[in-house]
Amino acid sequence: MAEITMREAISQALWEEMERDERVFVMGEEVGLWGGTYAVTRGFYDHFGAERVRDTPIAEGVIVGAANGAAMAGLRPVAELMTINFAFLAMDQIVNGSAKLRAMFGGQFTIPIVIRTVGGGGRQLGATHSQTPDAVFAHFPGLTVIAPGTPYDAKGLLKAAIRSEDPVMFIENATMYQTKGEVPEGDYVEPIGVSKVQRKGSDVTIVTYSKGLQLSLQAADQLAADGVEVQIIDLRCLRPLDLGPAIESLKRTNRAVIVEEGWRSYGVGAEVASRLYEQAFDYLDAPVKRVAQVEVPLPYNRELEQMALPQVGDIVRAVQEVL
Amino acid sequence: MAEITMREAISQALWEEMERDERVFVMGEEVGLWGGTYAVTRGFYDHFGAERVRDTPIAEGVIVGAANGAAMAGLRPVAELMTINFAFLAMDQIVNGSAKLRAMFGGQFTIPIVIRTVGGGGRQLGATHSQTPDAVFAHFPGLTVIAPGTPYDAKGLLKAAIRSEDPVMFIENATMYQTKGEVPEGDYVEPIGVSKVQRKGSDVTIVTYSKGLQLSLQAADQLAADGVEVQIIDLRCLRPLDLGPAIESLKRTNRAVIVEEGWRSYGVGAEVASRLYEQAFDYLDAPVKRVAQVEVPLPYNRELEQMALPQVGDIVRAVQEVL
Amino acid sequence: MFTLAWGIAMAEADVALKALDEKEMLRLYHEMILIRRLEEEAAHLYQQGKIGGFLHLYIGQEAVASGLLSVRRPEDRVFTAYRDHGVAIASGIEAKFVMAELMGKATGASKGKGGSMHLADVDLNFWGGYAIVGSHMPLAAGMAMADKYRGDPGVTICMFGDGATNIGYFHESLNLSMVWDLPVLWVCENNQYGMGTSVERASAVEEMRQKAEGYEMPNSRVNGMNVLEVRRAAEETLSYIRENGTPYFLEVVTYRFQGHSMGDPERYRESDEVDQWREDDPIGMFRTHLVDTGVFSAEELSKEEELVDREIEQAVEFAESSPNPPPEALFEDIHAEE
Amino acid sequence: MFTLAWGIAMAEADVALKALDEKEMLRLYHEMILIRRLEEEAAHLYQQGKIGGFLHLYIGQEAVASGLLSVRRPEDRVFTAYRDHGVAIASGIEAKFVMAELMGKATGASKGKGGSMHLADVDLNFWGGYAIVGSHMPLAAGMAMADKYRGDPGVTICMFGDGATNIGYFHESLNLSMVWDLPVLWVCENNQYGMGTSVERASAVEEMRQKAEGYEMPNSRVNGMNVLEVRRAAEETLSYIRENGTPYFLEVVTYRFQGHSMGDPERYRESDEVDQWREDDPIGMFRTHLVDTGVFSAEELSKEEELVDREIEQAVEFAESSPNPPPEALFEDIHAEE
Ligand SMILES: Cc1ncc(C[n+]2csc(CCOP(=O)(O)OP(=O)(O)O)c2C)c(N)n1
Ligand SMILES: Cc1ncc(C[n+]2csc(CCOP(=O)(O)OP(=O)(O)O)c2C)c(N)n1
Ligand SMILES: [Mg+2]
Ligand SMILES: [Mg+2]
Repeated sequence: MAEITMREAISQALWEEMERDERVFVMGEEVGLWGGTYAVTRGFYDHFGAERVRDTPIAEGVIVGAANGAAMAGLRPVAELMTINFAFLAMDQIVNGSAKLRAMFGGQFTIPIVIRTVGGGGRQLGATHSQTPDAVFAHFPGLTVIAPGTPYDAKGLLKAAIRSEDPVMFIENATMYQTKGEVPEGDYVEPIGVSKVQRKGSDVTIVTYSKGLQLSLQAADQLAADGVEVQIIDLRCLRPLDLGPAIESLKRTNRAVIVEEGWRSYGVGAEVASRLYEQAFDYLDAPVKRVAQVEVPLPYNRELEQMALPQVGDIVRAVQEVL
Repeated sequence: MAEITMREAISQALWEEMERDERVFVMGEEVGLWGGTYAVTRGFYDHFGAERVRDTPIAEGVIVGAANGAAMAGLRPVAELMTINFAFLAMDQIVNGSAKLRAMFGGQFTIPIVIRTVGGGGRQLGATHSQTPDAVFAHFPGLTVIAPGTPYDAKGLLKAAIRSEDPVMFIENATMYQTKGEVPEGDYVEPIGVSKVQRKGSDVTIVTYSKGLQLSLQAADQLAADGVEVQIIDLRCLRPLDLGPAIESLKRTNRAVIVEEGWRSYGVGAEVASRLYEQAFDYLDAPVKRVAQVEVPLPYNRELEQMALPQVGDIVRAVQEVL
Repeated sequence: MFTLAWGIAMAEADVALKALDEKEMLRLYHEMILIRRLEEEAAHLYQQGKIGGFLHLYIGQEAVASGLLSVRRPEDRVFTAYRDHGVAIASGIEAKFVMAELMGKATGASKGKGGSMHLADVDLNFWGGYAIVGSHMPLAAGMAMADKYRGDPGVTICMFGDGATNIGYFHESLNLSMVWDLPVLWVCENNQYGMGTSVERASAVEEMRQKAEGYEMPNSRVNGMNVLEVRRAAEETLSYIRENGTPYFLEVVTYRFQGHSMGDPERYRESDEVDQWREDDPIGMFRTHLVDTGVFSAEELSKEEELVDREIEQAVEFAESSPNPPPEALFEDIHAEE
Repeated sequence: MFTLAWGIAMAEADVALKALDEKEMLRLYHEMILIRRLEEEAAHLYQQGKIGGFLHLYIGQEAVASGLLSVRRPEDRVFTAYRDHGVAIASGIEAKFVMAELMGKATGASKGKGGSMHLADVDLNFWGGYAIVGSHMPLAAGMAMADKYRGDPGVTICMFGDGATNIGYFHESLNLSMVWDLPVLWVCENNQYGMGTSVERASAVEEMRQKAEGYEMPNSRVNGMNVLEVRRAAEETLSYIRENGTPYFLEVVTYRFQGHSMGDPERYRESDEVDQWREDDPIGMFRTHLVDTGVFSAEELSKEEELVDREIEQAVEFAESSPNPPPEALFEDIHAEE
């Protein structure tokens, strides 16, 4: 298998799906002529044309809204929100629209939309451009929320998202586009709502996803040097949330750390921890630790920003503390 | 003390603050001529005039946005969003604006805005008009989120919110406006970020807020008839979140149930449960139970809707199960 | 305050009238009466507690939906807001399915999940009523885009209120429809108020069609109390769109005779104003016109009204005797893939 | 593509020019050069990794901020978007505080918390640069409302791009400013592109001022490459607002010579186009004009440029030698009440 970047993996998935199915098209700010601000759709405009690679005005509400409408009419839009920070401008269309309209009209239609967007801090973009508010979207029934942590999963899950009849929010992380991993060349689909063991170990269970996975893998290497073996469970999908493999692992390790990039309170870790206690209370020898972002609007200054973001060292420490 | 309704308590707080401080004004859809769609501002327009009781166009983005601007300029706007379902249309102004701008500009100004809004299901308004997504707003650092459960707290906390130099989201529940309680006539202020024991008992700790409090109080009566005494902790404020009294109580009861009206996953209960485990792991004899909304977009049909909403009976059962 | 200036409208509309056959005239009359009676009955059932939630009556505005949709083709899609009973009926949903939905029954248009504000029948290309003001406008743009993308014919007809023209969605949707040349007929039902806020208290301009100027979108304004005028305007604007493949903005001036929804104290308007508008009752005017011009006799129309009465009775019967959705319905129809 | 039609502009502006004293001329020239050099230096420091995040250069647009803000009064508030260095300087922030902010230092305009996109100095009534497109427009409306509420004088000047005119905020804010009669000068800097999307690919109309027609808001369009013309337009429109207490929409036609931000591949435009616009370099044209009309000699202006060079050097020195914010700053300035 070839090692490719996250960017290439996502790009391949999109490209192959557009080749496979004429109903699939992308729309969003700068997806066309520019080639995507993260270069994910570079080359698409020339190949697929302006009808299928649609540059939009800066108007997030109508980007998601029109994509919802197109999806209701039977197309398969991949609507790109340049960053998740701008998703708040389309919040109504996402949570009141994509997530609810099928149910509200008694199932008369489907909404096979994919909302691709990008979160993540650490690039000194200031408070309004650096968020990882994934938990907020995962709160809404009706929505599927995917946030892959490896190129392999990104490709397989994006394909699954595009083929799903249901609305999917697909959240990437801006600092991971260069992350490399093995990815098969042709077509494959990963199942939605199934978490995955990304590293085996029997001392502590780390439950994480997206950027947290990459940080956790690094922490695991450091810990292994000290003889501590962690098992890493990658959620991959925040709704539906599959904690089966995590609980399996907990039964052996009896200790868990949750790692996420977003803010701690009301974050992903809160839900995961609650479910671990609910479903594996008797197996837990110590309280679950949450490694997450310090609860401040992220500052521009590099040192301060890094202080606020979860670091590999924080994970190592958390694992040592639960041991 | 007089027994008055939640509606009257909120109305009194607003009225008294407007009398006290000329900088305080209200703006929003139908707050003026109509008198507020929940009649909270009835009589205000005639008394305070159109400048201080400002009817707005239907445009939630600019309602919160203009209020943010007015607050930055030194006024004390109480911006009303007719329901929290429409807050998603102002989400960017709330989470990227109110919550962050002070920090982002290094503290050059304050944003003493109060965003008053109303959530809650159970009135057969369908999926987009019945939400209780309080947790979603509580996720954002920089924002204070208050959701009172009694008329007394509503009045005292709304006054505190209006006098606070910081942005506050003040969430009411549409089914509680007729709820009665004792409220002093004149001026008093309740502290923000301090939870409160609303009923004493030594068998099980219920942690709840807003509508959940009213349901829990009813459940407590039923349980008391069976000899089970619950201690009820009312959070009152979701950010900052004070679990001191809950943990105090847990140390005696060793059992906890969390009650909220919103959806379970990534809800308020997840954060509360996680913190209880983190801070009182050794005192917990059983996993914390969460009573919450079934995870579906709320249907119009009355029976189905009630099935999805947490009921007094669910709380009673949950308490019995943790015993 | 907006004042009426439609003195000559009905006479002018005679030209269009002549071209209509009697059957269509009767159908239009029947439909408007049906909408009216259905809502009167619904108000009644609401008071009895048999209908819950909000109930926004269309009474006074019937000529808009009926006139507008009388000339739509099956491939033309329809969207509207929560004040949707009339639009649902004029889109072809049978009264009984509307009534059953209002009562939250499994047989309702939206299986009892939507209620009054969320009627739809996708098979009839009626894509529903939407309760978040303005939120359906992007959907309409997207549907029109989908039709164009596939080379399908059909215009998307998107109705919304005067109040909705002040929200961001309006702006973003109108702009996109021009930039992408989308076949959308934007129809603003200007009934003078958004809840209790009159147009001049909420909008920079009093004529909603003026807003289309900001997008260089062709636009016009028509008397919404006259079903024939609305019909003619719909004919003209729809064929404009079919020819050009680009959007058009139609403002229809109308008035709601009842409160915004049930229980509105109506402190924001004088009863005189309501009375004045009631003189232009779209159904009364149409009836007078049909009788005066000898198209139908008063007796013939009264007979038609009796047919409607029976239809309503049957609709109520159907709804009352229909089952509630079963408990398992709570989890159905949320995801297409379980 | 938009083509220049300002042939006579500079000559026309002579009238205004005559009224200006030499000192103000030199100040304007100095300021524009300062903005230009500051940004050239910033681009340099960015490449060295001393500035992080995004860096949106204003090069080519200097005449807009300088012309516009040269006539504002201290009580006039200023808002702009993330392309804010020029506006910050023209609002009176010293170059060193801008530079320190770009480097994330504690001495920066926003204490190192905001960075390039979020400069502000509230004491100077410059309320900042905002990175969420259009999000500052409601803030501007609210500030103007506050001034009016208290009976304070002052106009709120709100600058935004052509791309921002397509977002809902634009619509909601302009409408509100008309309905509430707010003293706002809405200034659209039409630099032909929103990132890589040209005006005609994103907007229904090519002249941004046309959008004001939808609100019956008085509006005009001016050549943004000519600082004197911008200044005159600002004078006129600000006094219109001061007299009437109502908003005005000013479109300023300009061009950014650099990419959208650092690292823009600029695949969306031809270098010919850029070159053509560069011929109208606002600083070059102003220089030529000053020399040609004999107001200043080339030597005098060169001396001024040297002053600017030193100012920039000192600014960089100040920024480089300033401390980072201390670790505890992470928790400061979030809440006013701790
Ligand atoms: C986004 C949003 N804001 C507020 C409301 C509350 N609301 C419901 S109807 C309405 C008035 C709408 O007026 P208009 O568009 O003129 O329609 P009409 O009721 O006159 O048919 C308002 C404010 C809502 N449903 N959605
Ligand atoms: C709401 C939102 N959507 C998208 C972006 C990404 N973005 C940043 S600048 C920009 C272009 C803005 O263009 P314009 O308003 O013309 O300003 P200019 O850059 O030309 O000065 C875009 C799309 C953003 N910052 N905010
Ligand atoms: Mg209306
Ligand atoms: Mg631009």
